[in-house]
Amino acid sequence: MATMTLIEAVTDAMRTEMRNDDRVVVFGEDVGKKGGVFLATQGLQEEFGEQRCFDTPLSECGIIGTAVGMAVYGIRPIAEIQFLDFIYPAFDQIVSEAAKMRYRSGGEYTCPLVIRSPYGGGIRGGHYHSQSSEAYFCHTPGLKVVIPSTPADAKGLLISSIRDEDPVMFLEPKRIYRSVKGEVPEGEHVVPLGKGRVVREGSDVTVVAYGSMVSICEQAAEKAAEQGRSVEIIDPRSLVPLDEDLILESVRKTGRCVVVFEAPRTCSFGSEIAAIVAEKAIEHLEGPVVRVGGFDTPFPYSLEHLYMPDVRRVLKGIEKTFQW
Amino acid sequence: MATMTLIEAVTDAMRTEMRNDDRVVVFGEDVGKKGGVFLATQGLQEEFGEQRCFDTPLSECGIIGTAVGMAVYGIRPIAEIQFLDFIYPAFDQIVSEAAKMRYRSGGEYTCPLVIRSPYGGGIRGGHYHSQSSEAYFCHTPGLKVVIPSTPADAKGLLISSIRDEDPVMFLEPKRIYRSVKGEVPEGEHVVPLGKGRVVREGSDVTVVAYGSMVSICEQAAEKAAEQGRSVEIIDPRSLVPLDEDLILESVRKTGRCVVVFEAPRTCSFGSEIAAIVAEKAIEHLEGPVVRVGGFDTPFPYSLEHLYMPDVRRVLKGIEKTFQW
Amino acid sequence: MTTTQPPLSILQKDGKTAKDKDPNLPADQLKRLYETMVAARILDERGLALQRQGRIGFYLQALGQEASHVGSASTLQDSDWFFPAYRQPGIPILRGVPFDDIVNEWYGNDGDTSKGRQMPVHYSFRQANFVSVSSPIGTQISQAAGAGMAARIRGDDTVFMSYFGDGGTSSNDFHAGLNFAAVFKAPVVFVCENNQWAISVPATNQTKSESMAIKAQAYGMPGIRVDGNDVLAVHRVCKEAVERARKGEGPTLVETVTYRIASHSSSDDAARYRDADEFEAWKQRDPIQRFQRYLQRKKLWNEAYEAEIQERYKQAINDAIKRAEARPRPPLDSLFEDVYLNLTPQLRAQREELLSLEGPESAELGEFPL
Amino acid sequence: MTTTQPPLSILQKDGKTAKDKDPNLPADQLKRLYETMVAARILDERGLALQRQGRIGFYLQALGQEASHVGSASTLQDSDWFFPAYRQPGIPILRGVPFDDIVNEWYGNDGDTSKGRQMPVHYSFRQANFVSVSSPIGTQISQAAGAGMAARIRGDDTVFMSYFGDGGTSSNDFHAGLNFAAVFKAPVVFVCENNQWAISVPATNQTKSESMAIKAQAYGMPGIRVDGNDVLAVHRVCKEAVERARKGEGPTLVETVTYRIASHSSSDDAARYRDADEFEAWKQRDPIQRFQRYLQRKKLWNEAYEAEIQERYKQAINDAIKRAEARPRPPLDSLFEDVYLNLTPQLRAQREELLSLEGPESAELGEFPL
Ligand SMILES: Cc1ncc(C[n+]2csc(CCOP(=O)(O)OP(=O)(O)O)c2C)c(N)n1
Ligand SMILES: Cc1ncc(C[n+]2csc(CCOP(=O)(O)OP(=O)(O)O)c2C)c(N)n1
Ligand SMILES: [Mg+2]
Ligand SMILES: [Mg+2]
Repeated sequence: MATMTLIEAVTDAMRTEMRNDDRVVVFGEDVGKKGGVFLATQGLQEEFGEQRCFDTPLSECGIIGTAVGMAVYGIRPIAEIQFLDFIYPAFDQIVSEAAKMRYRSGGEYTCPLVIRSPYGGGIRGGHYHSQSSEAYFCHTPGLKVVIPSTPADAKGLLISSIRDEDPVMFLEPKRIYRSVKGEVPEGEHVVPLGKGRVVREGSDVTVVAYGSMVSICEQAAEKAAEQGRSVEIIDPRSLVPLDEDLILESVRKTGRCVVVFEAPRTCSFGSEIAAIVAEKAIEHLEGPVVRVGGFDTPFPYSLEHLYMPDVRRVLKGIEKTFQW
Repeated sequence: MATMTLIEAVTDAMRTEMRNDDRVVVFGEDVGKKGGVFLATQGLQEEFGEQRCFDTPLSECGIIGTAVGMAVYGIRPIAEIQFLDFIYPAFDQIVSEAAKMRYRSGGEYTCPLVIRSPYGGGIRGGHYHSQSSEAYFCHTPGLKVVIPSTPADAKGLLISSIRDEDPVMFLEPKRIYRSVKGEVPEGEHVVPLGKGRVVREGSDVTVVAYGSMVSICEQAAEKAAEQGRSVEIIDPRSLVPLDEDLILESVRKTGRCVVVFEAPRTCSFGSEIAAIVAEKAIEHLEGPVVRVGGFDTPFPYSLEHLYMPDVRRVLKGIEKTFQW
Repeated sequence: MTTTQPPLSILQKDGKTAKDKDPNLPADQLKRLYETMVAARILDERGLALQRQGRIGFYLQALGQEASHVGSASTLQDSDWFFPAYRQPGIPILRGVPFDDIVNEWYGNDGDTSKGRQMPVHYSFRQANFVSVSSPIGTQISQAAGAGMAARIRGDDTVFMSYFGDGGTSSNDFHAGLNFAAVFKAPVVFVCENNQWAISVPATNQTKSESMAIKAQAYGMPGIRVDGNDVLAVHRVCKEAVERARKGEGPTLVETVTYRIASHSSSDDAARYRDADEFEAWKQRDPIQRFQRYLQRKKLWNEAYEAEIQERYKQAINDAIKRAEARPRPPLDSLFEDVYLNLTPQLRAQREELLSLEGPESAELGEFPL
Repeated sequence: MTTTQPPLSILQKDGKTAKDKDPNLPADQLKRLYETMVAARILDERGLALQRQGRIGFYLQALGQEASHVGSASTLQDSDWFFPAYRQPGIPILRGVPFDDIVNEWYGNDGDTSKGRQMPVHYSFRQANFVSVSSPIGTQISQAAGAGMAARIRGDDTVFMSYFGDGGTSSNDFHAGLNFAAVFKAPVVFVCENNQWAISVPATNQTKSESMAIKAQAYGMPGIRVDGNDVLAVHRVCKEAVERARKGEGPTLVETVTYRIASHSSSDDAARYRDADEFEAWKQRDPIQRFQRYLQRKKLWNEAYEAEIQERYKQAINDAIKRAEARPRPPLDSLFEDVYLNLTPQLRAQREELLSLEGPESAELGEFPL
């Protein structure tokens, strides 16, 4: 096993699958010679040539529209969207086409593609380089939505996403692209979609978190432990399909639930977790289900550090579940 | 007062405000001579001329992009999107531009516009003429989201939306465009955004519903009454800003909550209501919070009547809240 | 490039051909073109009639545009692909799709290849390489570009044909699709069927460009205008474009200048917004009649032949309708299939929820207004 | 229309003008153009330096493109509006926006007109009719069209100028914006600053069209190519376009052919993907030097003058920087302002939640990589 950063694991996954399956192609803005603005595709054009790793014109609509056509025809596109904030020109192709191709054609045509995009705050990117819009995609039947929080998961989940027969939104927490390092198995390494991970076991309260929020919650859990609170952390890893059972089991055990995420609160994935718990585990609850998220404002620049959930806010959220 | 259908009330609101304020203009695909595919803009071009009510090329991106420019410059655009299902080519202009203009410019530039669009199922429109995507907009800070369920509300809320200083998504439940009739005040009639309506008082369970689901819930409430269940129905009318207090008060009183909506379930507005209740009224709950919504599938054609919540499903949802 | 010149014509009104322009196609090919156009028109007549009788929910005709799509589609090989819009009923007929498959889609019954998921005329015919039609205007354009890119990457010599209307040229995907196709030399023929109207908006208010074909210059590809009511002219222009594509010389934009004789759809009434004179003038240029006169001169058409094919197609379509009406809706649990390859736990639970309901299903719902 | 011909030039390398082409602008106007270009360059140098020193988070230069935006912008009246991109620092200077306002935006401090909401160089200057810059490429294009439509509806004679790059021509909004502007005869000048690169993608891979200007034909509007490093040529072409717009004759697409001398931004290193020869060749065509030689011939420039303006702007900018650095961040509760005109109950509650937190704020966060 090699020690890698999260972004290196992303590159490794693409390289592995491109070697494995010559139907796999990678494209997007600046992914070729430059290797992507975050360098996630570095080395791929060199190894696989301009036919399999190439730059596109500046059109997300074109990137995803052509990716859908490729997938329908039978190759396996991995489309990079430079920042998730810039995906909206392609929104129609994603929600009206990729997500619905299998359903609307009665299964005659399918759309196995991966849309990779860095998302989230914490890099001083301000308004338009920081957003977390996973909820839009979770609300769209036909899409799978995957978010890794460790290098090993990044590789294993991305490989599963590339092999999946349906369109996958693979969202990469850019804040921890390089700050998180870990052991990553070489070559073939698969983490199935739809299986969550218990990040830390605990008995008093369940914290559900994903992406860059996982390590924040781990820090908070350490602090909470000092105060005598035993925190269980669950990283769902794929938001759709969701490992509901893992979450519900944990909440039934702890009786308390906090969800931590970066996005605005209203109709967020945090709301979804709260709704699931309120519908299916309410009789086990010993306190309110608390959402610790971004605020219902656009993403700021100067006050980013206040916008994003931090240890302080996670701890406060945890405390709230003890005050009935 | 005149008796009107919901769509007549929509027309009446636009006519009233166009007479009131010559900055108000209406445009979109086929809204001019044809008067809109649902005839919501019928008569407006005749009365106000081609400068103030006009057809556009077939580009939602252009419709909303130009509407944003108009609003920034200082007139009051009402943009019609023919079906909400076709709004996605304009999604970038809505979520990245209209919603964020005030915030990102520190209040220097604002974007007071109304996007009107028929939404929802029940007209045998199938896959692409039936969707309810209010959650995407509710999840986008900077937008207001308004959905009427009666002709009087349609008029009063639309007038408020036109006068609002911020962008408003005004979503019209097309299924009840003509099936719901009611008294509508002539001329000036304002229903404020952010104030819900108690549709029916009751003591055992709170049902939150909006748009075409309100009358379904009223029918269900009648049936439930026969079984001895007293149902309170609340129509929030504006989803953002939300009259949380009205809902929470009701739930605190009844101890039970069902949300009824047409959209897919995951990350829906139904999830949001459930999350609010689970966070703020959990100590009053005597049963699970139940979502009765569409399914997490694309919208079907032949099986539409099964996809959409009906009286049967609302009743079953109500029953669930009594089974702890 | 003949982008702004008058569109290329071959067939004259009287059935003669412009000097030296007769392509002299083989007789069986000419008859195949003719019969397909006739069949498409009969299909359209029956479709609208069924809608008017309340037997299907919606219909949308290609009346007057038969030459445009049959002429172009007939230049492809069976292994080539279509990314169609909703106004090319002749293509499945040309490709031999059984009328049962077509009609079952109108009814959204359990024989529908797309399992009752979409409104009438939103076909999907995998066997015919006829990709699932979607309602959002233009989305198929960039998809065709992508499929073309994929074929190039794989080294296949497949050619792709994508259809859209004058209104479709305003879409995001027109811009992105043509640009990507040109940049990546995708083997695609983009057929813009300019029928002068996008519902109630005339093409002259859709764009101020001199033609639709001239828009090709924005992407550095050839753009060609052709008389869309002239099946031989359409065939010739598209044949050349297909050859170019197959040789690796990249995409072409073809504008077929035609007219939407029908209202936009069964929900529309064009008389509300359209000039009767314009309409009457175009009716004189009927593509089937024009081609018929040509065939008659060639001794390939007579009244007996006409009666025979009319009868043959009417019978076949009516039989298909009869069978379609007898079929039930798709089964209830098909609602949850094909969202993904496999049911997720959530969908499985939702299916159980639906299956466990008791009491009568709600009655049929409303009417489609567009 | 000079869409594919070589771009119009006036200034020669030696400062002479092509025969009969000297517009003979008044001396004060020439000096204003020159000083604005010089000031823009100094501003850019300081901006990048501050970023390199870690004093601001990000910067993005217009190096080499000063003639393009200053030449064009100077043809507008004060009442006219800009829908800018992020590479036109000369425009606020031309419009007299105080350097404090500009520099405060870099720092996102409590003096920032946009309240620290956006990254550096995403300005909003209401007083200058300089509409808030956003990051998503191209969105300002259709907005400018809409503002133009609004002005026409109101009967105002405002003209609008919208800026975007070669990459921006691929955006959805380019297509929609130019089409709407042409259909509704909006008084807009669309300035495509073709600096040959969109980050690492060369314009030759952005589109296969013969030029950017030729894309105007897709919308039926004039498209003009001009030497973007020639302030007099840009000025002349845009002046004509502005006049046309003001007379109600509709929009124009102007392509200024120029070069991005700098890397894309402070996060980019162009040496990774760009040919040194090309870069060196373009450096020789520096727009400020070319214009300087012209002024020198006209006796409007000498070294003392240069020293004076250099000193003047450096001083002014440095003073502004000093003041900006002394200012605090915007207040904490500004986070919740300007989402809507008024706080919603939800936002009020969220503000309380934030204000009630105890303990230290989290430390500064990461670095911006692009
Ligand atoms: C994105 C989108 N916007 C609006 C519509 C509604 N609509 C359906 S057909 C149509 C007109 C299409 O005109 P055109 O492209 O010329 O094709 P034609 O119907 O003439 O064949 C419109 C506006 C749609 N289907 N998709
Ligand atoms: C919609 C969108 N996609 C991607 C980006 C990332 N991005 C920022 S600038 C840029 C290149 C822009 O090139 P061009 O339009 O030529 O302008 P230039 O930077 O050369 O002035 C890209 C891809 C973005 N800001 N917006
Ligand atoms: Mg048309
Ligand atoms: Mg550029």
